[in-house]
Amino acid sequence: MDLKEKVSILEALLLVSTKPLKINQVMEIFQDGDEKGWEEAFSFLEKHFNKEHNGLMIQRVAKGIRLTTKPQMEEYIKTFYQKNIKHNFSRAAFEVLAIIAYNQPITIPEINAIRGISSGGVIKTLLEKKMIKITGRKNVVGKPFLFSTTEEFLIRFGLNSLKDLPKVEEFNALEAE
Amino acid sequence: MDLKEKVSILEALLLVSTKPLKINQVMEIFQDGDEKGWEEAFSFLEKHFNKEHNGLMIQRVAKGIRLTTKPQMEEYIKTFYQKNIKHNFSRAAFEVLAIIAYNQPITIPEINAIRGISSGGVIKTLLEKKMIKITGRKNVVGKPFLFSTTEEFLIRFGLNSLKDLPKVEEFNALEAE
Amino acid sequence: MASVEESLIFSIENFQGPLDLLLHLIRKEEMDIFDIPIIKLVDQYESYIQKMKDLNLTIASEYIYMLSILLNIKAKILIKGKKETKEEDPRTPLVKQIMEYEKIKKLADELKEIYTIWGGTYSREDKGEEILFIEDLNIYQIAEAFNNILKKLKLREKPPFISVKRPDIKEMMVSLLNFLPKNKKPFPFYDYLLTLKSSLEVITAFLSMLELIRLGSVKYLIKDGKDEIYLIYLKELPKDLIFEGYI
Repeated sequence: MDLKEKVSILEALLLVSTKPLKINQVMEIFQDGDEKGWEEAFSFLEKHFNKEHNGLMIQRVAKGIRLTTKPQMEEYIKTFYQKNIKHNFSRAAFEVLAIIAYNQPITIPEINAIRGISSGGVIKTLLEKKMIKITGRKNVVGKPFLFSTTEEFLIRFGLNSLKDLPKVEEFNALEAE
Repeated sequence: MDLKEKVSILEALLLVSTKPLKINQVMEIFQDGDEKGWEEAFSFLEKHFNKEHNGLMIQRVAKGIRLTTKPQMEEYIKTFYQKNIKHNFSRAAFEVLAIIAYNQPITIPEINAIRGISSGGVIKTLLEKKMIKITGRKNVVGKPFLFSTTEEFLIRFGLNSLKDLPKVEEFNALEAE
Repeated sequence: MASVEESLIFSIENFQGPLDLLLHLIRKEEMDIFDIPIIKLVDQYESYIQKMKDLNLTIASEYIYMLSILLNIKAKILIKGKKETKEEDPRTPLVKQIMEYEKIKKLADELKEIYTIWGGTYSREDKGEEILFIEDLNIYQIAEAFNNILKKLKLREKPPFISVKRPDIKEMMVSLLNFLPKNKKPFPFYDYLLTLKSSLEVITAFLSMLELIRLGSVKYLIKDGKDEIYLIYLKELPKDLIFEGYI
């Protein structure tokens, strides 16, 4: 395995792995005992990346290296995430929306019981997106709020009424067809 | 913002983004209306990566761009993670996927008719692997679900759009008889 | 002999249905697809089905159905004889179907090849929360998401034609209380939910829990940051229990 090949392997592993890559880790996997060669590839890659790229960099950390974005890029990345979340759904938000759609009106403790984890933050997002609304309080301890889907939810998902929601049984039936 | 700066931002976003990056997404963040400039930066980055790196590449998939490892790196990545991270689809799964890809949207009874055998189990796997999704119902008796391929399908198969699917050989001989 | 049988089982199990088997026979015997010797094809198909029966293999109903179609075509051909008619060749619909299937088979092979190359390219692994793009979402994904949650809970909705009795809160309270360890160790409420069969039952269980808390029969605690609910058994239900405000 020559230097060029070692460099290629390292950059591929650096891309997929979020944890720092260590020389002894790489050596153990490829079993070629060529510590000097790998060290050379590490250095080459470090220089090459830092010379050829302005948005990315190779960083030496705790006896390993990792591929990361340059600090100056932080702000752009933050904006990118915020925009993405604002216009789209996180998986958690989508799950909660599904639970509310099929079990409305429903309280947050009940949603939490079904999901097995807390859903408070997600509820806030869904309220902001106007996909759900508060429709009352449940007559139990603590009088928790009841949530239902909105008119906008129906419009966004092309339904005339909640009766048009696909039946859950139809999904189980798919396996039998 | 000059080309160099645009390129830097793009490569940083490419590293952190889990889905293909689209020009309109980037344009929305920077609001500079410079579509031509961003397209130029996309192309520059594509050439640059493919020239300067042997383990990494820029792919144009699902109408966006994605920073990935090269196909030749698969073996090394597998060795590194010491397990197969790629999903193995069965022959039946590829058949059903081909039928859906070339005839979408299509119902299960129609798929079964082409294959001459039921495909329910395979459909379930393809849904779970997010290769296909339900996109509506057909207006016939029983209102069966219509299935189409997903963006995830395009990404996993390295296709920019459905137009890039291998061309269908036409069998006109029968009609000519 | 065993090895011949084994290889036969292997090849039969590899067929993706009757069309695949027919295609295999046509290609193996180098038959002309535009002028299939139907009698020979039917004989060969039948002998395959017979072998499957001899080996006690489960034969999918589709194979038997195809056999009836083949026998039907064979009968029509025999009646018609060699005389020229203007009627459609009885083989044509089947031939079209086989050719359509062959086309799909080729495309499936091509897709597999593409996947072999591109399915093995990776970008940085997903570390944050997955974002679903709104353009990709429709009402069926909502239904699917809810179905997956139910499946995760190992819940199965009863078929709609069986009338489902609304779960009774009082019964559920007794059952939940019996489920809790009497040694006052915190018990995850979620584990109790896993024993239930429908979302209606889950919701009833939740109400039962609240009622048990109100009556002082159980105490709840939520572990730091985890938001999982744990229940602790305190005492049996009062005998003169009166329910209010439910259902």
